[in-house]
Amino acid sequence: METYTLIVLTLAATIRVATPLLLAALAGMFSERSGVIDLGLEGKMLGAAFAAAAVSAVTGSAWLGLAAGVGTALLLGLLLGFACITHRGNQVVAAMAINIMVAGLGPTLALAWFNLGGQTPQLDGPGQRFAGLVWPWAQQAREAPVPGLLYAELLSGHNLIVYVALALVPLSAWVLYRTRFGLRLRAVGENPLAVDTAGISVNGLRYQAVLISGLLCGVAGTYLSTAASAGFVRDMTAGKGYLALAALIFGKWKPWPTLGACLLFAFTDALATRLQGVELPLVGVVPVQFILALPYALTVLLLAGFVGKAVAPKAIGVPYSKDK
Amino acid sequence: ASAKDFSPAIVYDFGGKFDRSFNQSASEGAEKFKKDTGIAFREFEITNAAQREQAMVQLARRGATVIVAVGFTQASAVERVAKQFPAVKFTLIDAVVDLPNVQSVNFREQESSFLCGMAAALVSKTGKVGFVGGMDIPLIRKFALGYTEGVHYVNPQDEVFENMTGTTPAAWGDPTKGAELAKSQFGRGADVVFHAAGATGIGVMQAAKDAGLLSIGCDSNQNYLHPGSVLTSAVKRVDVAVYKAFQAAKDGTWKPGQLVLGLAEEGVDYSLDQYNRALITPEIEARLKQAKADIISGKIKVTEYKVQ
Amino acid sequence: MSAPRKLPRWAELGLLPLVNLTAALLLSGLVVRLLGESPWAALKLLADGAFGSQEAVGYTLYYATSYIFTGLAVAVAYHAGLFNIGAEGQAYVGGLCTGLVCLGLGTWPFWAVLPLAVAAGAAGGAAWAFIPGWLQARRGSHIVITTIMFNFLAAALMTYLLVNVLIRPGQQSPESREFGPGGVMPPLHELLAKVGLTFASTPLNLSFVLALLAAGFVAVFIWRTRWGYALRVAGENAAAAGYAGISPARVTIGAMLLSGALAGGLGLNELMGAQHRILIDFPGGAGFVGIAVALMGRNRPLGVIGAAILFGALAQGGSQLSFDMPKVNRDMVVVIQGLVILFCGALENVFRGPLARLLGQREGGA
Amino acid sequence: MRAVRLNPCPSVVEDLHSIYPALELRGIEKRFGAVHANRGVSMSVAAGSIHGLIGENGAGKSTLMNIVYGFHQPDAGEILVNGKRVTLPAPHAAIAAGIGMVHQHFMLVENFSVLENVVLGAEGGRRLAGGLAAARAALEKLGRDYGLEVPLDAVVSELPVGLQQRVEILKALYRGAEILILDEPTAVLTPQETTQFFQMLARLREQGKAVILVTHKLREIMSITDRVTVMRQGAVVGEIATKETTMRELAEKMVGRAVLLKVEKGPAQPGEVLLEAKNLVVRNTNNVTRVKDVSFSLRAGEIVGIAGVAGNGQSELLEALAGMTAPSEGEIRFRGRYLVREQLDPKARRRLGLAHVPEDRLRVGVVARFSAQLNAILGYHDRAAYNRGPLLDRAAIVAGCEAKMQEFDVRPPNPALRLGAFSGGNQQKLVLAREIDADPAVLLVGQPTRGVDIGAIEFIHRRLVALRDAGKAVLLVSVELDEILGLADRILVMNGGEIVGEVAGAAATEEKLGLMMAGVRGEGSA
Ligand SMILES: Nc1ncnc2c1ncn2[C@@H]1O[C@H](COP(=O)(O)OP(=O)(O)OP(=O)(O)O)[C@@H](O)[C@H]1O
Ligand SMILES: Nc1ncnc2c1ncn2[C@@H]1O[C@H](COP(=O)(O)OP(=O)(O)OP(=O)(O)O)[C@@H](O)[C@H]1O
Ligand SMILES: [Mg+2]
Ligand SMILES: [Mg+2]
Repeated sequence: METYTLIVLTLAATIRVATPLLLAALAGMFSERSGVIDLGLEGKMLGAAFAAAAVSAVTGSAWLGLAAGVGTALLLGLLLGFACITHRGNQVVAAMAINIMVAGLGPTLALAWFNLGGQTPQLDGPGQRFAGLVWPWAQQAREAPVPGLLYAELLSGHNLIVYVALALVPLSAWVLYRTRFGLRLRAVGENPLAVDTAGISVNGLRYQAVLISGLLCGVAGTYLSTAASAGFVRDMTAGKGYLALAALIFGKWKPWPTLGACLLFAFTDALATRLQGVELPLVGVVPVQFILALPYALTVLLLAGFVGKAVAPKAIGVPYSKDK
Repeated sequence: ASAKDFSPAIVYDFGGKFDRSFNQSASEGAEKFKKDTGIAFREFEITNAAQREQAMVQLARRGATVIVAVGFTQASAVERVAKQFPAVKFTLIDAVVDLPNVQSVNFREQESSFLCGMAAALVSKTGKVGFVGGMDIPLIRKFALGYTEGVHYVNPQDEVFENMTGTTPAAWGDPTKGAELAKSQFGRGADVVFHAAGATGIGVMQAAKDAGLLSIGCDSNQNYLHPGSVLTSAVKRVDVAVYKAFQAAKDGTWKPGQLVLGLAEEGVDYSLDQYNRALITPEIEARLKQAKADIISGKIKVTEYKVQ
Repeated sequence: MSAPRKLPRWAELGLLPLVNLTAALLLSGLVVRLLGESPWAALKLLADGAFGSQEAVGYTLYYATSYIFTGLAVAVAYHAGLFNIGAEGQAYVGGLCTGLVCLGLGTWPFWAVLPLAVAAGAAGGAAWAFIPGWLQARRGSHIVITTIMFNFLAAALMTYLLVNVLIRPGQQSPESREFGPGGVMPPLHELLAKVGLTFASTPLNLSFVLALLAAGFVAVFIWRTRWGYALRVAGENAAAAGYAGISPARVTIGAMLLSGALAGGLGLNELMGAQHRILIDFPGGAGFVGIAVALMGRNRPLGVIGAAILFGALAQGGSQLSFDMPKVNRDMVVVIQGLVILFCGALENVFRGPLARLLGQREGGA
Repeated sequence: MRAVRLNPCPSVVEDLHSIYPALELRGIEKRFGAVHANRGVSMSVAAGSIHGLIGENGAGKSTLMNIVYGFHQPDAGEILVNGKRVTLPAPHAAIAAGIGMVHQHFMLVENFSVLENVVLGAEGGRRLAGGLAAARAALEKLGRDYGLEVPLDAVVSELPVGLQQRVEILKALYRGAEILILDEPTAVLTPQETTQFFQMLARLREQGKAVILVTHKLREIMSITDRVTVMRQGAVVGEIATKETTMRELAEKMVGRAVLLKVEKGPAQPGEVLLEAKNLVVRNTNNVTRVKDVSFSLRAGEIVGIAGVAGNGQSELLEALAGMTAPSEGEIRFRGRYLVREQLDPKARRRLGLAHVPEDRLRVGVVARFSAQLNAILGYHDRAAYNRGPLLDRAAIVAGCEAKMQEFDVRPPNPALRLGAFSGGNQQKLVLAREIDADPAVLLVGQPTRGVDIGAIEFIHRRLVALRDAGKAVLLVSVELDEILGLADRILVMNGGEIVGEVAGAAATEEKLGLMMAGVRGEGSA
């Protein structure tokens, strides 16, 4: 029973931790499928996290915060597009520049506006955050532990963005494989010349892609500052953007496998949390640093063991021009 | 020295002066000094290791009379610069440098942690409490050890869950991870969680609030963050240390050597104010008061974590 | 939109970067203005802080030294078609090895320690890069993921070692004890003093010269040797490499070894040169800055040196700026750095067209 | 959304024919930096006709066609479609104007299915399902009407090039092209496929479409086109009705001198066996057997041709011999060395004297972004001649490249120029120069004259014969029967991965080979 509860709670934690990774990874998927490397996930998320928390703090509405977060990430996406698509700048440099700029800009603005040392006020008021949605009879369901706990903890109780993120997986798959836009998107990341000669604007498609990426990063950042925690803190993305990128590659740029990769990362993370300080059979208590390294080591092992080659969209990272 | 050529300065560590933690506490002490005396001070926030020494040299060159260096990572820089500028007074917080112009101020964090551990054990209904640290380094182990001893002093059977956040500097600024760590401890039955994790702790405290459980703040008095949910805070009066260093330097009473501030010296304490008044019942308060007196008198010995 | 226009060489290498830098500084000035400070004063502080005195130059070049090592590391991998995000971790482990040599042999004469320390740093960095390289070559594991993971693994390893093994007993800070005199890289001002020149005391040390030598080595290796040729062929066109009898797998592993070895040089500057002990998180993000440095420097050694000096100047000038202009705090400095990277590295083509037109007119058309 | 025009109203089309040409170009100018690729080009193509466009490598044909397709912008000049001036800022404008183009290098998304490639850009709605279904029906009809059947659900990268080209044509027709540009379409086709292809072109002509055929093959020009435009160095040097000219005249116009259309060579004097393959079996990455139990030998002083329809294992055989892929069974012996057992890589084989000109030069034989001089040492980069101690000898490399360019007439003769900026034929010449110049004992060569102009073909053929006469051996893989018949002293025919027969060069005829290529076993087969 004890173990069962622990498993359910670990799985619930997995879903929560996976949410921002998943949103960012799907964001990256759209961008990279169009041929634009998205190392800027981190910066876009961070910018959105700041904007969402700031606006929510001022207006008292998490929804306005979401709008601000998404708007900010879209603007950053546009900037990336302007640099890399219109002016064919180096995608990696542009993304790094944005990451660095946002890392400084967030705390600067926060300091100027709130004078709380680069943080936003805590979001405590009603409606300032995305709270958990408790499904009908979730409380009562706990009484029947086996299916009930599963229902109450794993299915119910997450905030809206978590459900949205999960729903985005089938939606992304549908868009990618069943729509005109998806077809063109997949094509432009493989062979932009083919797309160009088919009479479609390569740049137009890539802009749409980086904007979608901005949109999703905006939601991811909003989740961090107004759902998972309650306010903006300097560098609060803490490398999640890079981890999302890894999940995306791990998932071979496909929606469902990417979900799998995010869940795997999140699960090992949740598991590692529970293994800290626990006496393990044979090895005893493992130093905490090695437990903390477990998710990363596991990823490498999986990658080496069974995942096999990840083939990137062929045209990725190459600014489009008509010359060979 | 006349007030005119008295020039105090302060160098913060990585966290920066707004870390809602000990750098901020230091900054508050300096600001209070400025307010009280009208004497301005210079300050500098570090962004990389090499800047520590550079900043101190510059401050010394520009005529700083006393320089407060906040944080244990500054020790080696203080050591070098103090040798270079024997006329400048250095006050180093959280570490020891043995030089004629260096004053080393250390705190017995274990003592306040002990009291917080007691408080946690006294309010816990489940007999399980948590600790979330930023990184597994000696200072954090010091907090953890004192806390655990405090818990067990009240109830030796109580369980303490201990989690560290990470191994990179991001570990000090990841509230989402902090929240997850706290939630995992709640999932295992903890109902009070103590953090020593900088900005990560903000997430820890938020998670406690969201779950309707209790948290314990760290370094500065964080009770106000979530009234009714923050049980107490293990405060470390870096502000007092900074204020006193400035004041003493100004008065000419500044002395080199080691200062160790514990409960007795009011360098550390647990906090009690209008925000947590309702949580600390008179019985609990009495137990804490007694323990505090016993620690001061030496009746209770709190182990200090030491690198062997 | 036609192909980026060609500029004359002098404009490409001199004028265009200057125009870009100016644009970045103008925008930064605007931000400074918004903060209520004078942009001109800020600019002057920034420039003075970076180049205005011997001390400023010393610090700028000291930072640049680190960035040259990591920038070269990223550049070499890039030529082999590999994106090495792991310079940070490789530098960390390389530095550990350098540090261990210095701790162990600190009593030896410096000139005897130096080659061992260099070799150890290179070997440590190379070893940490070897595994991702090998996994990419033999198992197809994507090098971007594995190098990111190896950064975390290096951090975990180093924290463990510093907290549990290497820490100097009785102290708080996760640092080793100080190196003996043989493990200390002579600072440049001491070296100059030996030949009768005086220079301000700064952390700038002999590693700067080693970094320049490394850049020279990379230049020769990549562009002047058959191995470099093979490396570039494999990076550009794997099919052609196979056709020419160049094994892409061997190139991948070889390039990662070299890349990691270069990143491993960071310890020479940071540990032997500046800190004289092993301490936690000493790379401090230099591995990531190396990515921007390499790409901004067009993955050319001279470009890397130039970009590294620019980044060093921003780090040093920026710290002076925040020192003297408290309103422009360290976060603002980060914003300015971001703007400079954006304009000089990513928006470089924005001004190329207009500039080409301008120059074209003056020189009477193509 | 652009309409998909499958059945334009015939009567209107007729009317327009009578008054205006379908396509007219006036004074088209185009420069790439210093290269003047098109100089005042004017040309006119009538509806219901097939118009040939010929010229040497680098004459500017592709550039001109890319301008018509809106892919490049002209510096000056105008384009008229059905008598109306049009501006074509991008391909979609050209598509809307009824222009379709099949590029010299295919523009296909390799990991897409045929169907997806065809509908890309003409999906007919936001959702794919409907568009795909409609396209499937339309494509099946087009396939029947024009003999352009393709497996619609196959992934393009797994199709032989001949079928890939059909996909390109289908793409254009599906978009309702009235003016169809084909840039060297037959370079990748077998004789049978070419015949079929021409039947299809004839049908297009009957339907009133205007077809522009860019090619180097004068026989094709003579057999199918109505008029022909000849370009030299960016300018038009003549436009003639095909009936009124001859191959020789066209060749001379094109090259500016007399050319030999047939190789002259004496009888072969075969010597010792240099290369011997025994029971070779080659499987591809999907573990499909591509070469089945192939054995043959190659002697000094002879040219052995391998004939066969593309995709019958010739490419894989060549790669295995060159050391790019390891055969799963069998042995290759070269001058007493056992290449498979010793696991010698291509570089080592080159050092022993086994050189290789790959079939797909842009993808395999060169690095497009490197300069010509660096491409001229690919595979030979560790030779003593190009190295001084640990360093590459730059002067020697440049000098070597200059010599090769001079000898093989590579234009422009600029070793520092990026290889991608050379025209297709000139790239090919440089690869040949590199491999022949190394003076190998055995030269493996795949499709040596694919995409090469007639003057260069003559030159390359002469070089191959000279190599043979100097006592070397040449293994020639080509889908051009003319080439095989003209050059080979012995001919092996491959079908389905096997050698189905061997014919002496003198005794071979097109019919005989054609039968064997279709799988009918011939003399000398096992
Ligand atoms: N230090 C290095 N860094 C990067 N790549 C390297 C390094 N050393 C060797 N390589 C690559 O490994 C490959 C070595 O194989 P290769 O066969 O080309 O060289 P080699 O062994 O010197 O030649 P040979 O087989 O003729 O003796 C080369 O392709 C080269 O690019
Ligand atoms: N993008 C480009 N940049 C620079 N030069 C180019 C470019 N494209 C073509 N050229 C040059 O323009 C000239 C004409 O090239 P084009 O491709 O039109 O020749 P072509 O007649 O199609 O030759 P081929 O028969 O070899 O395909 C050549 O000299 C070529 O090198
Ligand atoms: Mg052409
Ligand atoms: Mg070899």
